[in-house]
Amino acid sequence: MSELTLAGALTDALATALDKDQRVLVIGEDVGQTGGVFRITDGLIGRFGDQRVIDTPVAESGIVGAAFGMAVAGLRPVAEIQFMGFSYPAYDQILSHVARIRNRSQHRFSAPMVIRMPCGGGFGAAEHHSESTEAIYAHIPGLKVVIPATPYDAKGLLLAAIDSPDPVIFLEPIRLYRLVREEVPEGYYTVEIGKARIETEGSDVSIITWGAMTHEVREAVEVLAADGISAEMVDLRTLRPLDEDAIIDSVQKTGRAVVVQEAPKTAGFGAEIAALIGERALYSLHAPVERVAGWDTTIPLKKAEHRYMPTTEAIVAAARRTLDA
Amino acid sequence: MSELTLAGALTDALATALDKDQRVLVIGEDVGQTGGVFRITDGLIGRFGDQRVIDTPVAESGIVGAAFGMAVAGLRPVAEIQFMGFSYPAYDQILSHVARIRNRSQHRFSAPMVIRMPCGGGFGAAEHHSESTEAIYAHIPGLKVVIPATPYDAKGLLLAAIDSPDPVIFLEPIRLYRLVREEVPEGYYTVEIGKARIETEGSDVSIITWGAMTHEVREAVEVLAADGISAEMVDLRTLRPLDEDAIIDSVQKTGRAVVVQEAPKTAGFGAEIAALIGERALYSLHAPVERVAGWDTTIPLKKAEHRYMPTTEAIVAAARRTLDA
Amino acid sequence: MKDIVAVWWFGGDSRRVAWPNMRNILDLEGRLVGEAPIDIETTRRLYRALIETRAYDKKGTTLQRQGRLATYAPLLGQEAAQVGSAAALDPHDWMVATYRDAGAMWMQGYPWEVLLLSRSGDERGGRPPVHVDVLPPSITVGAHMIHAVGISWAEKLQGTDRIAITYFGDGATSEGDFHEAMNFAGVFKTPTVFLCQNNGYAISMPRERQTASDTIAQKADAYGMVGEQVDGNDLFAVYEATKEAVDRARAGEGATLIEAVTYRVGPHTTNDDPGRYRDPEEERLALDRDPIERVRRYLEHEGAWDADWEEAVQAKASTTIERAVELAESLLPPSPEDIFGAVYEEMSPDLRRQFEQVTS
Amino acid sequence: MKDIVAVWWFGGDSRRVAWPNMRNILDLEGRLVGEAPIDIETTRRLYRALIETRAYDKKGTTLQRQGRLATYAPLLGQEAAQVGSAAALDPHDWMVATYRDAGAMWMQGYPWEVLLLSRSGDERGGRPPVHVDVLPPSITVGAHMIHAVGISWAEKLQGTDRIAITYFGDGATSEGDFHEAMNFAGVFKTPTVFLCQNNGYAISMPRERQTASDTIAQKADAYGMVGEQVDGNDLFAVYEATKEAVDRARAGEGATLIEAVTYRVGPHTTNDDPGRYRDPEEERLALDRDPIERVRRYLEHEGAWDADWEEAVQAKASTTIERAVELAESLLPPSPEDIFGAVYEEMSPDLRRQFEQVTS
Ligand SMILES: Cc1ncc(C[n+]2csc(CCOP(=O)(O)OP(=O)(O)O)c2C)c(N)n1
Ligand SMILES: Cc1ncc(C[n+]2csc(CCOP(=O)(O)OP(=O)(O)O)c2C)c(N)n1
Ligand SMILES: [Mg+2]
Ligand SMILES: [Mg+2]
Repeated sequence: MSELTLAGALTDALATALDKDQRVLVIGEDVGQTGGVFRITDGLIGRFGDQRVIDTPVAESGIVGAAFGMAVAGLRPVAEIQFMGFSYPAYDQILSHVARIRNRSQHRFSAPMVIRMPCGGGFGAAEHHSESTEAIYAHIPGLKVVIPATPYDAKGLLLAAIDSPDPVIFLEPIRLYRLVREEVPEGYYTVEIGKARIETEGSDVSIITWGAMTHEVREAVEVLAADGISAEMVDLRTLRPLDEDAIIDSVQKTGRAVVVQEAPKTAGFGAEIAALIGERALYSLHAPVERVAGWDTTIPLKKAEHRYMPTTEAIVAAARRTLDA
Repeated sequence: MSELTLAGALTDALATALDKDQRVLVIGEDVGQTGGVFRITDGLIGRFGDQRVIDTPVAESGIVGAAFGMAVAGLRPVAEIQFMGFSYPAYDQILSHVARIRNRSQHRFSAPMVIRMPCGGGFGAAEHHSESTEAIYAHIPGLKVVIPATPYDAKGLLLAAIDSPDPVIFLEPIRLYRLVREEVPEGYYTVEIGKARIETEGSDVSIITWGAMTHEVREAVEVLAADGISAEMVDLRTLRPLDEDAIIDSVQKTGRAVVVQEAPKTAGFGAEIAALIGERALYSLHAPVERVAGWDTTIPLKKAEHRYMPTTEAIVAAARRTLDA
Repeated sequence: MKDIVAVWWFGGDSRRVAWPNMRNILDLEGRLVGEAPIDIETTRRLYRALIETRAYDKKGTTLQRQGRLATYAPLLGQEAAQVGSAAALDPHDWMVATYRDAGAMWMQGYPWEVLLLSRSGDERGGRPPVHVDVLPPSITVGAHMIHAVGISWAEKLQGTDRIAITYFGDGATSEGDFHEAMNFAGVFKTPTVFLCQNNGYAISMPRERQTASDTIAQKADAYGMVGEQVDGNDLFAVYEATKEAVDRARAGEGATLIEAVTYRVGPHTTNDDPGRYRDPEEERLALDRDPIERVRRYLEHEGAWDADWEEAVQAKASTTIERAVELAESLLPPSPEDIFGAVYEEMSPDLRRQFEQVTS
Repeated sequence: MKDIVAVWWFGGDSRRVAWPNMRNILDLEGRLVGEAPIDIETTRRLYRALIETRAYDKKGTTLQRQGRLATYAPLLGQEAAQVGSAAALDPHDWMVATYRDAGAMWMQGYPWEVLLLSRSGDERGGRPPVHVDVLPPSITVGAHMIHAVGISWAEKLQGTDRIAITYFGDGATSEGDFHEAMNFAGVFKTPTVFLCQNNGYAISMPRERQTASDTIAQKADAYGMVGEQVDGNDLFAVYEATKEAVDRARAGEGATLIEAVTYRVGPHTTNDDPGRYRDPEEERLALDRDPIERVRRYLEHEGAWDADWEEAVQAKASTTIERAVELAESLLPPSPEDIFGAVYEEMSPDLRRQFEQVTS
């Protein structure tokens, strides 16, 4: 056991995978000597060499496309896209090829690969560096979409993603990279993809979220608790395949739901959760499902970013509305 | 007035716009001499010349990026992407630049342009030729997303899109291109972007859809009517900005809703509609909102495609479920 | 002699193009202007392959016209470019090609019946037999070349001697992904062969509207890569250039771009009408350059061809293709299992729920 | 002489690179090895611009360290490449540049204070004054070059004589969008100038790992375009090459690719630590090539420089920049109106509902 940040847990996961499985390799911009802009690959090139930790030209479509080819040929590439906002040039490769080769070839070929990308805002970054477009990946059959919120999950989910026979979009909430430290087991372990985590059990209202927003939701749960309101916090961890049962069980128990996402509201992944609850748990609902989300604007730059980010207060208020309804 | 197909109405709209406004131009692969793979630009190069109807190399990102530059410099380009499945290489240009320049420059620059793309399946096309990924565009602030379902709307909406001061993703349901003819006024007229159309008024259940699925919904409405069930058919016409009030008004009246989309179900645009109804009309609902959608698979090729496409029967069954609930 | 061979009628206005550095071995009359890179027996074997490829192609067009295929993209006129290049591969080499490359894919072991399935709208058309490492034909233009780079790179990293060849058209060179694939191959010296069939058109767009560079071959220079233009209707030139590229790749000397100049004699697909954008005169002139006739004449000059043999070859080809059609058409359509079962290795719970709805 | 000038210490292992065809006019000691393309008065004006650009750049780094800017990407060492090239433009020409091109953007009318705003995390940093047709600095690498192509193409179609210049780095040439932009410019002969500042690095990646081609300039050949390599630390060479390219573009002769070889003396951004990936010796050697010192010496040789004037120039530069900082920092933060009001020309009803929630 060692106390690791989420970032540290990811580095540990990569080192563990590289060590365990000769087929694993890391590929991306600046992942070598510098260890990536967030230092997630720090030290790996020294330990595993430049044939397994590969610095590439600045070309995201190329990175994903080459990693795809490697996966088809039997390797287990872990591609890093420097920021989620730079994954869009690779969107065609991801949607048309990575996600589809198993179907296109009826299992003859497959693409067991991981595409890691730091995501989310809240740290005053430059344009395009604070994206939360998980919905555009979660919509695509053939992909798995994973987003850890704790150091323990980060390592276990990344190891599970690398082991997955199918491609995984692995989203890393930048704001959580170094927010807390947690005991993380040494060596190999996995956290199952497709299973949500109930962080706090509660009986009055379910608050469903993923990624960096777990931070605000956790705070909101505390504020509500102080007020005698028992909120259940559900951290989805995997957006695709979705742990529908965990969501429905929770809402059937509490009868109220708040869905919290950082992405702009319209057609975000929270819509799927709200729709699902309406479909499978309507008769349990005592109040409309509340969506707390970013506004339908581009996430503002540093000076106005705070106006955009869903706040603890907004989550608390939404939870209260479900109770007052 | 002349009787036109939806395809013919689009050609008419383009000719009308090219004629009316010198700033308008058409750009894309094979849009010139061949008139595009669906002949939507047929005859335009002859009439307006190759400086206003521009054949490009095979490069979707380039087409959108160049059209973006043209729009910034004061022209009104209408870019054609040959099939929606080939728009993904341009996704970065669309999301990061086309959608954002107004915000990035605080109105100093803007991109009044239209990106047309044929969409949807049901005609046994080759791989990547039958996509319904409207959700990945409808999620993006700064874009408008329009999808006509009738010849009249097609012309009026395309002319409105070309006139829009902001970029419009203009989706053209291939299956409707030549399905019916309808009286379409000659000359210039517009259909307002952002307004849904109630095709059939009804009192028992609202069936909300867009694009090619209007065809099956229309049939379903008739089947239901024959059975004494009065369904209201809402054709959204614009997905972004969404005509929320039209949806809510309808559902408040009927108390039941079925949302029909061709796209795979999970995180499709139908989720947004269902979530919205749950948010704003929960207390009017007598039954869960039903989503009739494609399966969460890649749309199959010709031989198995029929298994994928939402059918009239499935819509009728869903409507009945809302009444039996 | 050389000069005449290098002149092509090309482009929307039937422009005359002369490319002086184009590799050429067999002239239009089937006479050697260089040294034959393969012996007579091999040439006869490849001649049979050319004939069989053409038989498949003609059948493809017919079947589509009869509504028995969903779409078909004829390769008529490009047989030598495909057969000649694929002949230079080892059986275990990888291939990543397109909708128009049935000849090359078949040469590398992709059965005719599976190719037919892929064109008939059946997912199983993307599944070649085990040990045939040929990817399903790429429909997206441009995206697949980097796959060949990644595949061959993986082989290099794993220390095997397998290389990858990728086929694409003149139009595909305009896509950004072409550039990224070429650049990666250059930087990482991957054992990749880029085989561009410059067939004069991308749907309706003539080659000279696709790029302002004189040749496609010269684009290699931008990536520190060897590039060469060959007469794509000359079986020997294509074979020889590809063989050299394959050998270089296998020897660890990196990638090569080959521009095989050929001509799309037919329409883009069976839905396309070339009359809208090119002078039929061009198609007539292309007949003079027929890649198969040239080999036939060569064999004849060498005393290795006669009418009886020709008949036997033709008959065999047509039986083989008929048999493939029967096989492809005897299959039941894909089941829901085929569709739901191949999204992931295992169906996820939500997908299984949907699957059960369909099958119940 | 020529030879020494052409030698660069470059790349992760401080490799020696000699590019014999690189255009060069002023040598390291500020002596002419060719003909000066501008007169002394203009040179003095540009010298002031170089000094002001460097003053801005130093301030940028300082402000970021003090937490007064969100991010900062130093241009130290690239002043001549930016000032020299922008000096060749007409005031009404378009410019599409990147996060590192403050010097070029300012030359074309983008005020220092607006540039500072853009780096301080304020959307209004993307709004230059009316009549300054310089797009907001591009953060996505590669995507913006095609915008310059589209813009200049529109000008050509409208029959104006306005051209567009686009700035980008060596790293950006690896993106597919570079290829598509160059290819469109070649095919449509758009009046575009592609100005690549090859500063040796893309974050940590040395130039020779970015592409296997010897030069970036030679990539022009793949697009039927003129390409040229110039000493990017030589104000005169950069000016002259750009001027020729601009003149060609304006005359309807199409686009040009200029590779200005320079060196990123500072870190990639203020968050980056070059010590992790390059030998500090390299940075020391780069000092010998300082682009400003060279011009200073030239002016001195010409009797057009003295210490008093230098002091005045420095003082003026520092006052100007201080004033810009004050202006930028005096602004109130963007209002909700700025954020919600610039998604569309008019707020859509749903957006207005959200806006009212924020402001109520
Ligand atoms: C990304 C993408 N864009 C557009 C298309 C439509 N399309 C199919 S084939 C083709 C032309 C390709 O030309 P070329 O590369 O020369 O190959 P050829 O068809 O001549 O063999 C186009 C534009 C596509 N399939 N994929
Ligand atoms: C599409 C995209 N990918 C990655 C990045 C991250 N990134 C920012 S600058 C940079 C390096 C660019 O190098 P170069 O083009 O040489 O310009 P320089 O920074 O040296 O001026 C990278 C990879 C980005 N901004 N955009
Ligand atoms: Mg072609
Ligand atoms: Mg650089």
